[in-house]
Amino acid sequence: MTYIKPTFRHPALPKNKISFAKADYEGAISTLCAGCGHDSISGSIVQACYEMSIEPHKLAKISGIGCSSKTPTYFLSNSHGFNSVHGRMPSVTTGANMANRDLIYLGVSGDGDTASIGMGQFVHAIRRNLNMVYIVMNNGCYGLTKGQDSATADFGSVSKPGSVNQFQAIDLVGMALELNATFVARSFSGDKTQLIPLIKAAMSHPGFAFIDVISPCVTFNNNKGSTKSYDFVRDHIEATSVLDFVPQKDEITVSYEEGNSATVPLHDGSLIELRKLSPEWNPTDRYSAFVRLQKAKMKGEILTGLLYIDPESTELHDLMGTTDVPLNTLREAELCPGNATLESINQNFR
Amino acid sequence: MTYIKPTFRHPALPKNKISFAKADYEGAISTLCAGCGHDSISGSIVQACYEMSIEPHKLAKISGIGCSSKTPTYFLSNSHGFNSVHGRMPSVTTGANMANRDLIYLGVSGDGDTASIGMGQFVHAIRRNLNMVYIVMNNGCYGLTKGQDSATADFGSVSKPGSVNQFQAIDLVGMALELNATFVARSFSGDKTQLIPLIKAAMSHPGFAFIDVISPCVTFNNNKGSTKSYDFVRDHIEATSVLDFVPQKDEITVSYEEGNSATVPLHDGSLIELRKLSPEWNPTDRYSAFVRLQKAKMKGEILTGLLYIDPESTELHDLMGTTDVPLNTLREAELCPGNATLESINQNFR
Amino acid sequence: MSAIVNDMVIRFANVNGTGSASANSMFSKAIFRMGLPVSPKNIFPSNIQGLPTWYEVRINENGYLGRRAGIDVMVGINPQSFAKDMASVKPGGYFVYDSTKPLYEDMMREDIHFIGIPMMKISMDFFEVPRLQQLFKNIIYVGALAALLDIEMEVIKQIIEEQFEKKPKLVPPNFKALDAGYNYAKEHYDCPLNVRLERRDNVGDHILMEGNEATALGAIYGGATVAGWYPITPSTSVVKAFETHCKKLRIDPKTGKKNYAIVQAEDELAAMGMVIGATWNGARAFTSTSGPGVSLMSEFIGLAYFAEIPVVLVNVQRGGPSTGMPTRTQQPDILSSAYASHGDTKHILLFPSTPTECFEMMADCFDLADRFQTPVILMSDLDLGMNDHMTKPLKWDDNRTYDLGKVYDAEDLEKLEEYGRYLDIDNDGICYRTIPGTHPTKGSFFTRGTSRDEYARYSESGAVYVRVVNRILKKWETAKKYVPKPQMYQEEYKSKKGIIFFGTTTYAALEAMEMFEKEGIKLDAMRITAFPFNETVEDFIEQHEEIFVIEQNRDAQLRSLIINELDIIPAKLIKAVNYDGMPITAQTIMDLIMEKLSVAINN
Amino acid sequence: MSAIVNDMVIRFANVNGTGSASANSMFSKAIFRMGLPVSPKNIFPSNIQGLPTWYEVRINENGYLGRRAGIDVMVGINPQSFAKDMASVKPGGYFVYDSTKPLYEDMMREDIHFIGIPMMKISMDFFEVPRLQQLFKNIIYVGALAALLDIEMEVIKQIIEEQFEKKPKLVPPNFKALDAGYNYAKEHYDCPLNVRLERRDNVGDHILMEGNEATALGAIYGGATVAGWYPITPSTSVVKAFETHCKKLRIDPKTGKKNYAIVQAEDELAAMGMVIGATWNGARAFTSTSGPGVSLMSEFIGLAYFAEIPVVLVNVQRGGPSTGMPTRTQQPDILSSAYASHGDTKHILLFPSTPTECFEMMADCFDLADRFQTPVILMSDLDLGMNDHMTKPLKWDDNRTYDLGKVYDAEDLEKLEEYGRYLDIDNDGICYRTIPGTHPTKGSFFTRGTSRDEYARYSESGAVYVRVVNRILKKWETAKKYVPKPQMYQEEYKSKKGIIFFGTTTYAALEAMEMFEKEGIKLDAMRITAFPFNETVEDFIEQHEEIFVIEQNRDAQLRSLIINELDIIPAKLIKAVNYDGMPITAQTIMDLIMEKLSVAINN
Ligand SMILES: Cc1ncc(C[n+]2csc(CCOP(=O)(O)OP(=O)(O)O)c2C)c(N)n1
Ligand SMILES: Cc1ncc(C[n+]2csc(CCOP(=O)(O)OP(=O)(O)O)c2C)c(N)n1
Ligand code: SF4
Ligand code: SF4
Ligand SMILES: [Mg+2]
Ligand SMILES: [Mg+2]
Repeated sequence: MTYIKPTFRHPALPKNKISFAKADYEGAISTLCAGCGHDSISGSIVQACYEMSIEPHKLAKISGIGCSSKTPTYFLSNSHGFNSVHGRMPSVTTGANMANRDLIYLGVSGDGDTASIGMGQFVHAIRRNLNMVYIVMNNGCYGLTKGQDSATADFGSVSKPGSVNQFQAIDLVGMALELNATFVARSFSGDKTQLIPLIKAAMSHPGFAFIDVISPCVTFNNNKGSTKSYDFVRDHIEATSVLDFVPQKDEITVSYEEGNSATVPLHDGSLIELRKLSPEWNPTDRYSAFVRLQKAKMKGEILTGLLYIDPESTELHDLMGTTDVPLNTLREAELCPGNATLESINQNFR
Repeated sequence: MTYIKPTFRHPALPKNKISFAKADYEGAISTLCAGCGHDSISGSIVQACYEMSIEPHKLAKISGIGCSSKTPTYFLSNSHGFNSVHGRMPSVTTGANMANRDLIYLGVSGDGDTASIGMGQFVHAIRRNLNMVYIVMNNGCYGLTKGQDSATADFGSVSKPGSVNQFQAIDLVGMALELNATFVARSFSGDKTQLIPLIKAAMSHPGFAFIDVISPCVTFNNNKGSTKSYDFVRDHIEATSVLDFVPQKDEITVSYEEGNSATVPLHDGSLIELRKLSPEWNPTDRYSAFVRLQKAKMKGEILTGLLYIDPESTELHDLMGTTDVPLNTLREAELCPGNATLESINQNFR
Repeated sequence: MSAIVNDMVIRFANVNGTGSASANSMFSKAIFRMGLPVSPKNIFPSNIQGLPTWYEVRINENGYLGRRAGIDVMVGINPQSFAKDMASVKPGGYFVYDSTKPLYEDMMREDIHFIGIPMMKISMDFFEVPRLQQLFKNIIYVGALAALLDIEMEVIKQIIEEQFEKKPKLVPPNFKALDAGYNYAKEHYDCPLNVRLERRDNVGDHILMEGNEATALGAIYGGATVAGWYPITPSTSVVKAFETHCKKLRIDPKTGKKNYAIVQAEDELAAMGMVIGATWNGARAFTSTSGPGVSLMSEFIGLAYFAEIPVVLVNVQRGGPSTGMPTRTQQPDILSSAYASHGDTKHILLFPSTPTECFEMMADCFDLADRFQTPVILMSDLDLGMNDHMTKPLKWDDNRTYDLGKVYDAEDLEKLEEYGRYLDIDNDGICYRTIPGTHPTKGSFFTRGTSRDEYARYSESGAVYVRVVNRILKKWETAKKYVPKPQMYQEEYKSKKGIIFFGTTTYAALEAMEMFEKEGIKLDAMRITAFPFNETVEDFIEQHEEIFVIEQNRDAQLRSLIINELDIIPAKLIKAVNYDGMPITAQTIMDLIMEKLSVAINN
Repeated sequence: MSAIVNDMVIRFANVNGTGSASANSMFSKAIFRMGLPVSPKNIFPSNIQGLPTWYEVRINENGYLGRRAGIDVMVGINPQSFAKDMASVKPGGYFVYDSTKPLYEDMMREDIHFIGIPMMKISMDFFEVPRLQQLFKNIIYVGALAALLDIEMEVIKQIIEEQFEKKPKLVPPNFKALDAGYNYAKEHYDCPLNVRLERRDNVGDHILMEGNEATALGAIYGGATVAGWYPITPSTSVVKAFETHCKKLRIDPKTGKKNYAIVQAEDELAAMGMVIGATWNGARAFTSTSGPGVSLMSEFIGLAYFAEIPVVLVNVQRGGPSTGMPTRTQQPDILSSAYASHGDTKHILLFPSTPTECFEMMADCFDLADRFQTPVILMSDLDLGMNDHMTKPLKWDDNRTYDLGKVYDAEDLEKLEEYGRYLDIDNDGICYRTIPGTHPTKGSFFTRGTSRDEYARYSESGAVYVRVVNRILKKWETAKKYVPKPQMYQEEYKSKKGIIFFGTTTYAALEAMEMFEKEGIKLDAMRITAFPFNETVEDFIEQHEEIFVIEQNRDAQLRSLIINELDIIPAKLIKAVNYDGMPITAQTIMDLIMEKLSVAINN
């Protein structure tokens, strides 16, 4: 069931640089449970795209299967969307990206979708440094199939029916770091101030930009004892930094104290401004990110923020040497070598 | 084609504690390329099992598909073996282990089999701390399909036809550590002195024991420029330690200098004796193993040896609370609740 | 108009996630306890909370258990779907609704009766916490319906008492809500309505159970100790029920430890891999999934077929293809299950049509899988698996032992000269396997998905390959004698025309048979219960000239399977298919067949 | 005994990994350049080095290109397989071997000729490095065969010169080895043998090419820009050849960058996902795999079918089920490809029988996939894909444009009132799609594997679902007119009996037809080239009373497909199957059919 919102827009609504109102970035009315963390993330996506003045048709949103994977219906209705099959969003996104390197690819997945059935594809999209934003809406459970533990459920976390998880959690951020991802972040659905600039930075990053967003499932995993409940997460969160995203050509408005601040220039001319909250960590040094993350884990902290970024990131097309023009625009003239060439090929087989 | 070796054994051959000769642990004649690293690993497996006096029928050998996955035919012909499908050895082993917790499960895989198609199953076997030995015969390429790069091929490594790999390697040892594996080791097919005690220790470890064995493919990936060639590996190897495995009830014979040595007692009473080669590292401290591994990577060293072991490891059956008796020995008496019970169940549905 | 007694369809239109499910099933159970056959169907969205969901109950004292179109009483609790719900009531029927807020006049139909019960208002009068107001609203409408339809209050109260046996504090407020609804209806309406209920003794010792629950019990009784699975609607509740019952029935009394192991796999491929590993290693194991899972398992299913490893797979079918209609029912995976995997393969299928059969056939699956060392698939569906069905009580013959098939133990091996895993010693295509760990020096062999000879040695010889795959085909022939026989519905054939059906089509088909009978049309009937098809199936087809094959899929897949496997003249088998995702009705069958009855009806 | 000229089978028994492949194909090429039809087959183990491997060449001046049993000349280079190799020579045939070491006397047969050439010894006399001794040994036997069979030395030398065009230093040692072998044979044996060759002009402008290479070229000419793949025998060389040719033909002349993207996926599921993503996004994309890969892709294939996304999949079939006989040929995936995935699905299949057709049909696949927005599978096999075949030269009509099917561009969308992705505007079941990025505010839609309405909105309505799946079936009907027509081998029917075949069975079938002709048995013949089957196929079957369906699988899967889809009386279609993994021979076909010719031969 899809609810269509009225499309009438009040003319006086504020517009962004390309004359779109925020409403132009919204989607159909959500059918998720009232209060679901995923809806907040959708909201942050809408806000980030609006503020970034993204042309909606220049973005493709792709997902797997799950409550989280439904969200692309609930944002950016002017963008093409693809709700594929369970766990396979990364490969579909890879193909889409191969066909047209000029769009922004926003992949949305769940912790079941990514950390279980989709683990292989997740790992290999990272390995290829596919140019995409990969958001996991991480609730530690399988929402759509009614609350089973997922592989990101923490050891010792208590489920709603009361069972205690016996397995070690898969930390997707730790994995991404280990796998040499070029942009690794974690955030919380309840923290839009942090999440919105992260999404913007991710969209500007040329390569695989991963954001693991903890997103409580209010229906199945928000109980006492759950380590993915809203309250638990809020109480255990620890940020690496306060950050701002400064788009290409914008003036720098924030300014942090010397010493604690860092500016990371991105490929497209935009900047990430960071006020560091933990001194030994450096966002462009993978080793320090590793150490910071391991220490946070040992302390039982949920480390959020931008953990690591490689400002020199080279994305898959450039690794492969693909032409600059989107492949899907090439036609007979560029693609078909013609019969004369074929005749000379034949000659090699006589 | 399987070659059957003559089964006649000379009566004067040395025997192990359970009166088996080393030949009793061998398999059919290998059909791998002459000089293939995998054959050396088979040799180490044979030696380890012989020395450990393992009853061959108490071990099951399971593999996927690939040159590496063929090896179980070439060792332990008195053990049941299962050459399953590509990338799925871990799930088959999980099922087998569920059915009978009393056997030793030796899983053999390749880097293609594990790091590509089998990535998801590898990760989840670790997460469950499945009681098995997991050996990857890692040659950085797909041997059986004629030499394509695998996902463990290093960035910049040159293939035989001369192409240079553009992707970051997946470091299976790094992943295993990140995923909280309870026994993580790396070795080299050419280093039997190191590999044999590692295999023994792995078989004694109650839980997931991972050994990534670099194993040059002499036919497709032993060329200059390859970082998985015999010469390159030999020149870049760096060991964490020199180690010995002391089986349960055996006397301790090796003794290392104070300070640099460590003794790790295993669950079954056996011991691992280590002479540490890098001081900051402690084999039972995951964080120090992390740091040591990251530093080795930054230096371009191939770190080998036992990297990490959790002596408190609790394997899957114990996490789940399975009965001590192998499930495959239970029969009607234990399994079938009988008609009277069924009648009372019916009553709940009226 | 005289009263219509014990023959109605009542539909509840709710919002999902509001706790209505438990009130609704209480309603069905009460009627069942009044000795009346009921047949409830959940029509639910693929979502967790806030969308329209329906619960439709057919009550029929003659025991017609198939779905029937036409709604006599609609309990419309969901404003989102009011318009649609109102439109679906039969002329002369009733629309029972929450009159706390008035209905829009212009929505109302002239030709049906409106019965307003201020459910929310009553609830708010009695209860303070919003969550409880919401919950008890459901009980209030059950109370009102008790008055309107003449359901025995004591029966409902008893059910409430049983339900809250462990939380007795909850009984009084439930009673209060129930009474409030009852009283309100009694006071404001002429009770009972023209459509009403009366106690009968028409359910015998039957039970009311979901197929998935019965399947799970079948797995327990059948001796399964290992389950690997991955959640997917509508199969999730199979393993869930298996676990629930195992926790009661399968705990070692001495140690308190588990005589079973359930692993939630990372995906369906892994789930199937676990089953294969476990059965190879001598345990009974199963997995349960739906269409997408079967597709994902198909490489592994081929391995099990060719390497000859027992596998029990439950396919609770749903609307396909792809993600399709995940919360609707169909029988669309017949071909993809029968021939799952590349290469020349065929798999044993069993088709239960009641929860009782789910129980029995599930237990049989393990015997068949072990005997034939091959995959066996239990073909259930969403309707059967996730809806309550009135069904015969489950029974177990305490003298029954597990047929573990041909397995050599240590003693057998000791006696053997030479063991060959794939020797066809008994000339029935089935060979002797050994379980790892059996004997220190004898009987070990190498299992593989490649071609191999009689001694399990890898082989690339064409002759060896042909020998092996032909033997596997021989095993298939043998299986025909072992799988359940089709069910016949006549002592002897009385017509040249017949119908074939299977699974959840059964009740509607049997009801349609009676409808035909009334029209003077005689048809013979056969229910397929298994693939491969045995001689009885062949005989039925041979003895009839025109046979309608009733299925709940678009492409008439069972018909294809029959034609292909039995070399039947296709013209003889006529498609009669319904595939809109709703359980098929007798009337639909009637219409489909009447339209196609090509020749004048004789005899 | 008079000489047998230009009609022989010669088999090379080598050890794999010893460089014999290149010498052997040089041998075939030389004969081909002498104007003689050749048909070489690789019979290789699933292993890399050290095991027996065979290369069998049939030479026949009449152009019979199917395999033929019976070996006239065996070049036995591999001591491991001597015994077996010797046994397989026809009485009166020749066994050419390396006489550096003597043969065991007791192995030798009386009824064949032994020709010892001290290959290794000669090689060691000329070359020092062991690796070179090994390599040139192969050239030495080619030289010897040139003398023994009368192959023109200039032709071989020219091939060598071409081969080492870029390493001219290697030409003289090759010549030296060649001459050495030639001279030795000339000096020691009565050359040529009774079985020998003579130049003819019987190959026209044909080429000698592997099917996989032609398929790859078809992908290039067909406009594929994206390939996602995973290695698997026997399909690996498709993408390998695609890459090799792309490197030459698809580099942007200005920038030197690639007008294509090839991703080696992590597995087959991902490979198919990449194709789906790329075609959804408006590029032409394909993947190539074999049976196990198709099984793994089946969930995704169902998504493409139901969400209506073009997909081109090459299935280079091999011996199944499971890992089966990975280096042997079969046609065993007909059913699993046609009906891949759960739910009601059907997929377009094309059946090439020559490399030329691989090329043409592969290019057609892209047009068909785009036009019908559905998966299209090119059904090749190991024999076709990995062996050289004499085949018509590849041709491309330079006026041909790509049929991208129904796609709205920005201009179209600008004109539209309202866009509905799944509206059947033209009443042919095919709807208009849009490519992401086309228009800022119009034409975007949501693609999903669930049921949805004409405007691509998620729907759980049964009526909507039925409308959608029926329209997809209408598309299928439309497709019947677009897929390649079957090939007929007679102007008009001349018999009541016929044969049907497809793919690599073709040459053997045509040869068998001539054999029947000689026996006075007339048969009509039809070659199936595509699924769905169109009217011509139906007509052929209707016009004949008894039809043999020749296939290389156990279960007669094409026959099943025909019966099922065309409602044919099964008895009319008679199975004629061979499935030992070796390419079928005319004699086998003859034997299979003769055995079953049930009624006296008329007309
Ligand atoms: C192949 C397949 N298996 C199983 C399912 C059933 N399924 C739907 S969503 C889901 C899990 C979703 O969990 P997650 O990705 O964490 O998303 P959430 O609902 O928690 O946001 C599963 C198992 C499916 N759709 N397809
Ligand atoms: C489903 C499937 N896909 C592809 C293949 C083909 N295949 C066989 S072995 C192999 C790769 C083996 O590589 P690796 O695991 O590294 O083993 P190695 O041969 O290098 O020891 C592949 C892709 C297969 N057998 N099954
Ligand atoms: S079930 Fe959980 S994840 Fe799904 S919509 Fe509801 S709150 Fe969100
Ligand atoms: S190809 Fe490589 S991995 Fe395979 S057997 Fe030969 S050397 Fe070993
Ligand atoms: Mg989740
Ligand atoms: Mg490898």
